[in-house]
Amino acid sequence: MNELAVVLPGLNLKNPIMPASGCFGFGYEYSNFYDLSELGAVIMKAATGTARLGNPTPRVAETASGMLNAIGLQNPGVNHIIEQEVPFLAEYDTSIIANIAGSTIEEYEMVAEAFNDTEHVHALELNISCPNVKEGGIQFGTDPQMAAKVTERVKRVSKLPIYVKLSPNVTDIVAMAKAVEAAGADGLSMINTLTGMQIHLPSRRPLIANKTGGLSGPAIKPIAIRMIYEVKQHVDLPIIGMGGICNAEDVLEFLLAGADAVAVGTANFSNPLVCKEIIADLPDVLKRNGLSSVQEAIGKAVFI
Amino acid sequence: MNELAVVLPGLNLKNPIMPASGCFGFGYEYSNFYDLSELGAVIMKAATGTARLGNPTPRVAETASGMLNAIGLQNPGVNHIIEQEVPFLAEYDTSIIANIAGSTIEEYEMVAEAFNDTEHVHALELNISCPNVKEGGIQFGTDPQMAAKVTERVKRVSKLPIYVKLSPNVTDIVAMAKAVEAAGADGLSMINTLTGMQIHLPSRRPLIANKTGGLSGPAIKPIAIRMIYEVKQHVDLPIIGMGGICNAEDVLEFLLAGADAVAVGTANFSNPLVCKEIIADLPDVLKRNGLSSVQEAIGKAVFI
Amino acid sequence: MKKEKLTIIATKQIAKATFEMKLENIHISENAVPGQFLHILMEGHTLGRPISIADIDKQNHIVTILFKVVGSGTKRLAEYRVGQQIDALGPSGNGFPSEQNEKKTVLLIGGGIGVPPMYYLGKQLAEQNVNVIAILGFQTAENVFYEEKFNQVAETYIVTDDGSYGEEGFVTDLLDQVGNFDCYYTCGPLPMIKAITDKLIGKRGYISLEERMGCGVGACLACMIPANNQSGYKKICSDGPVFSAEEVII
Amino acid sequence: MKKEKLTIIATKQIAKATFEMKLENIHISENAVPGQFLHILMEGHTLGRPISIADIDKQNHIVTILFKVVGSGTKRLAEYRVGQQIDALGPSGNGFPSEQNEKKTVLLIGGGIGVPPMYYLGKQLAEQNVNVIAILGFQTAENVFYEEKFNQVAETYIVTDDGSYGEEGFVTDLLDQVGNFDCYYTCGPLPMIKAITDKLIGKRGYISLEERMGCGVGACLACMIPANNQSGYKKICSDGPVFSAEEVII
Ligand SMILES: Cc1cc2nc3c(=O)[nH]c(=O)nc-3n(C[C@H](O)[C@H](O)[C@H](O)COP(=O)(O)OP(=O)(O)OC[C@H]3O[C@@H](n4cnc5c(N)ncnc54)[C@H](O)[C@@H]3O)c2cc1C
Ligand SMILES: Cc1cc2nc3c(=O)[nH]c(=O)nc-3n(C[C@H](O)[C@H](O)[C@H](O)COP(=O)(O)OP(=O)(O)OC[C@H]3O[C@@H](n4cnc5c(N)ncnc54)[C@H](O)[C@@H]3O)c2cc1C
Ligand SMILES: Cc1cc2nc3c(=O)[nH]c(=O)nc-3n(C[C@H](O)[C@H](O)[C@H](O)COP(=O)(O)O)c2cc1C
Ligand SMILES: Cc1cc2nc3c(=O)[nH]c(=O)nc-3n(C[C@H](O)[C@H](O)[C@H](O)COP(=O)(O)O)c2cc1C
Ligand code: FES
Ligand code: FES
Repeated sequence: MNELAVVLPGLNLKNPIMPASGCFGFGYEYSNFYDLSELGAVIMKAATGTARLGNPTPRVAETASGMLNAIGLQNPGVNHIIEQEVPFLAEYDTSIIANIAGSTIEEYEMVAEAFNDTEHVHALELNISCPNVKEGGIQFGTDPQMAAKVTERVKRVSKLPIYVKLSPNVTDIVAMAKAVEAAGADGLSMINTLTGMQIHLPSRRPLIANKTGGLSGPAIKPIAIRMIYEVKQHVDLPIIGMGGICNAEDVLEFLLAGADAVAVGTANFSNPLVCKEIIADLPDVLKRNGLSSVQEAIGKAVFI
Repeated sequence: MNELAVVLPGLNLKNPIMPASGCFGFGYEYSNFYDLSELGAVIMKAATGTARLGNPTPRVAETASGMLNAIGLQNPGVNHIIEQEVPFLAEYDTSIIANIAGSTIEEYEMVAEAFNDTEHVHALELNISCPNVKEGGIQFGTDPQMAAKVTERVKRVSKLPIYVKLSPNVTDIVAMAKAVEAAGADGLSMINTLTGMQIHLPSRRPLIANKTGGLSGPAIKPIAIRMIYEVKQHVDLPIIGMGGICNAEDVLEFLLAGADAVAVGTANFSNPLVCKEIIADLPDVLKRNGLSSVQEAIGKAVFI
Repeated sequence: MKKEKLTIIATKQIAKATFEMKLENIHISENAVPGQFLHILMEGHTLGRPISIADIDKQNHIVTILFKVVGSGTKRLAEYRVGQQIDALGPSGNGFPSEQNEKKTVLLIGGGIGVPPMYYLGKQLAEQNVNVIAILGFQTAENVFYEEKFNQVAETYIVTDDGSYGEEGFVTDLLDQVGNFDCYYTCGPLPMIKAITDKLIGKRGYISLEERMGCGVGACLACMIPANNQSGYKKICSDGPVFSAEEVII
Repeated sequence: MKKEKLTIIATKQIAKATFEMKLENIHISENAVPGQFLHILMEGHTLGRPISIADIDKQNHIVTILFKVVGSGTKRLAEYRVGQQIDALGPSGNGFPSEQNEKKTVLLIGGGIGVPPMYYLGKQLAEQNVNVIAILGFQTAENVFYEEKFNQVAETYIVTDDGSYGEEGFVTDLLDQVGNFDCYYTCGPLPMIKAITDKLIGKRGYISLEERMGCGVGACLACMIPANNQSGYKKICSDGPVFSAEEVII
């Protein structure tokens, strides 16, 4: 058996590595660097009901061991994605996860339904945690009842497994996870970015035009690990873990903390080949740490 | 006039720089590196009613651009601090702020009262945000009602101005700030550490013996800046800002975001002379950015 | 575009806080066209630093970049020494279109650290028998660089904000004085580019734009510029950095 | 203790993943005693790295350290080259007490990367006319270092876990075989130290302890060890790293 394989609802992954939503577009650009069939899965950029232009620029800023972004869910709309973007990715031997967002529950439902008939999309990642849009997004992600409601409603209309993407900007992450578990989520995806800000000294103003942005990268890894560890103790759902992963050791840390698979976001910007390199390194990192498979590593630090 | 001077409740600071609580002990060790009279103020290590031994070791771990700590409020108890530690600091021409903590509201009251008769302590920092103790600490810091209650009770017994130290581990930092403002706080101190974890791969266990620890250092600076900026818009209290400050540019970023003074924690570990160096660099950094004083910089990015 | 290792074979300061670095790399030297950039990836820096290709020596596989130290990344870059290697994505983006300009007159307008890509372009145009005029704007005398090199390929005018070197004023002040030209190419700060496109409206022109970048390859949507096309935007890193003056909204 | 800049004057690999680095610095070379350490501060690393002083050449102001690459900090340290400077706090902590040991026999027991401080101590004891015996434990043959240097100052026994060099087994296996001694000094992994103090209970002994450090100066309370004193603890960075075998609870 393949020591890297993981089976999750809707996802038969040859390895647990996937690029994170928003950090890989729809795969096209990175296909110039390596064969996307090497990836366990690809999580696409967020899809909304209709096209969105996103926020004004500057949209990104570098921070210590991380970055801020406020792209603002720019995307060409769900129909365009299904028609123009999914077919390209479908050519590769990898699973496809669609990240869906909206300003209203109805928009979430509409986007989720649109993916019902695209055989190439294997699961949905329900983005209730985007900090960069005025409406929708994060308000669903910081209130357990709202999170449960949108999960339940999307679950009702969708034929695909739903991974709810949790926001770390909350007092009680376990309460959020329990709420969406009760509402029928098939899995969790965590964490999205932490809301942050940088002041540009010369202009004395927030550097990001949207003022705040989402903090990602190695800086947030300890927070991601803590939240996954906590949630794993209380919730039975599989977890796609993310937040600052840069190498195969980081992947193992997430697996031990309770992630069943992982997504790599910001690190693609520091090295476009990072996912491929992590996949290549992972078997050896497992072995050096006395583990024979990814499956064996999952949750090892939690259940002892 | 001294361009670095700031006047805050109880504090007549010759400059806005002070070492953060827990990162400078009671000053003794760092007095070997420079004259503590150069500092605007010193915030002492947390004081509790009686001596505490803290958590088992390891208590610290390095993270990307930051660190985790779980000291666990180890301290010799408030009476010992007043008798043995304050007199040493009182020899220097600097303000002294006592950081107070407890497991119960009664303990907070008792510690606060104990400082009433020490003329050398100029203000209290009410630590309702320590993530590293089982009882007290963070539960007061994540619930606005609890925070208000402890603030009010301490305010009632203390003769000193109270700066309430807020935890960033909350969904709504503005709600916390408003609650303690309404309860009579004289100022805010923010932010304390974010709860995080690191897994030690060889042992497959959380590296910190306490499992979780508080994340500090440059990694968290964007979160601190965002929270201060948000709170400054809604609350009138002066703010002592902290979280990742390493140099005079960082100080200016905090001032522009709305801090009235700043504390430097983790950076003392990377460079024991950092506070002295920041104070020396600050006038030039202000000037290069077209500002004539600290006072002029405060909140400039917020109110435009 | 590939991820490449480039070996530093020379590095020196050529003006105030401004450095010239010569890098050896086969793939980039063989494929780069004027206006393209390197997206430089440095350890300890999450994001790449886009730096224009200022010159190429195809025969010796040498790529020249010129950069100004403005923050932590360029500061670090200035500390690298001969023999060390840097990682970069390149050649990145789309350069200036190579049109049939023979015997025509082309105006190059560069401002500050927008001057570097103009040099490689001017050199190539001169080789193609184009009549090249260059207006180069700098803050003060101590910021001026590459004047002699430009003199060899173009009729060159220097302006400084304070008149401490060349003419006093902005590059736009000279637009009327340099005579007729068929087409212009410009790179520099946005206000300069805007002033130029406003003044030269109707003229065929190409502008090179800057924006803070995330991925540098077109995937993250950090570097948008509103455009007159169907989607309403273009990506500076992959659709640009060079655009025709009419195609984007600045 | 001060914050000092030390200039690297030599650096080389001396065993598997183990490096010897010679550093020039007046303050530290003049003041350090055996058992003290440098708290090395490196850019890009929030916390200092405590590394024992393995030897001092007072005349030439040279401080020698020996370190094993185990993580990011020691990896970075191994990459430094001759001529570069490193920042460190030092000399840090309290070293082995200099007692009146003349004509007596002292046993040094070092395990792995706990061997380095034993060398400077052994050298100094030998100069004071003390009869020195050393038991040095390593994992395997390829980890062994400084055997010859120890031979010059002590009657030296090497043990390896797998017997690939010297005797097979642990340092504790040799305690009965080395003859009588008046006092012992040890540094190495905690289980080794614990086994030694258990076995040598009642003997006068000094142990050097390790713990993850924050400040390295005694201010942050990261590096506690329970102790038989009034406060119930000692700080390894400033009260230690050397303690008498009875004063702390391990
Ligand atoms: C297509 C293109 C070509 C460029 N060519 C050159 C050149 O040839 N020579 C040169 O000196 N500079 C050039 N620049 C500007 C250069 O990219 C920035 O000066 C540099 O990234 C600053 O990095 P830093 O770490 O020193 O500054 P910091 O301010 O510390 O950088 C922080 C972040 O902001 C980004 N950033 C800061 N300023 C700019 C800027 N002006 N444009 C884009 N991103 C920025 C950085 O890339 C980084 O991600 C070019 C920019 C673009 C977009
Ligand atoms: C008093 C003292 C003297 C020492 N003398 C030596 C010596 O002479 N030679 C030598 O090779 N090593 C010595 N060590 C151990 C050395 O400090 C660690 O191996 C080193 O800090 C590891 O750093 P790293 O970045 O490579 O590892 P990482 O694991 O990446 O370090 C992460 C963090 O953990 C800390 N850490 C990791 N391992 C240890 C450890 N064993 N002890 C204390 N902190 C640790 C680091 O300082 C850093 O803060 C000594 C430790 C102490 C406390
Ligand atoms: C530029 C950028 C764009 C992002 N866009 C999305 C998005 O559209 N939907 C989403 O759920 N998360 C988005 N994220 C969050 C990431 O998917 C991921 O959760 C987060 O960045 C943490 O992982 P990392 O530290 O590996 O980047 C984005 C992150 C970045 C940096
Ligand atoms: C080792 C350590 C100990 C700390 N102890 C305390 C404490 O006793 N009381 C408190 O209010 N904050 C404590 N803090 C939090 C700091 O005062 C500060 O709020 C936080 O570290 C963020 O600032 P920094 O990034 O500059 O370190 C401690 C932080 C560290 C790193
Ligand atoms: S920088 Fe990512 S799309 Fe241009
Ligand atoms: S490391 Fe801070 S007290 Fe020892």
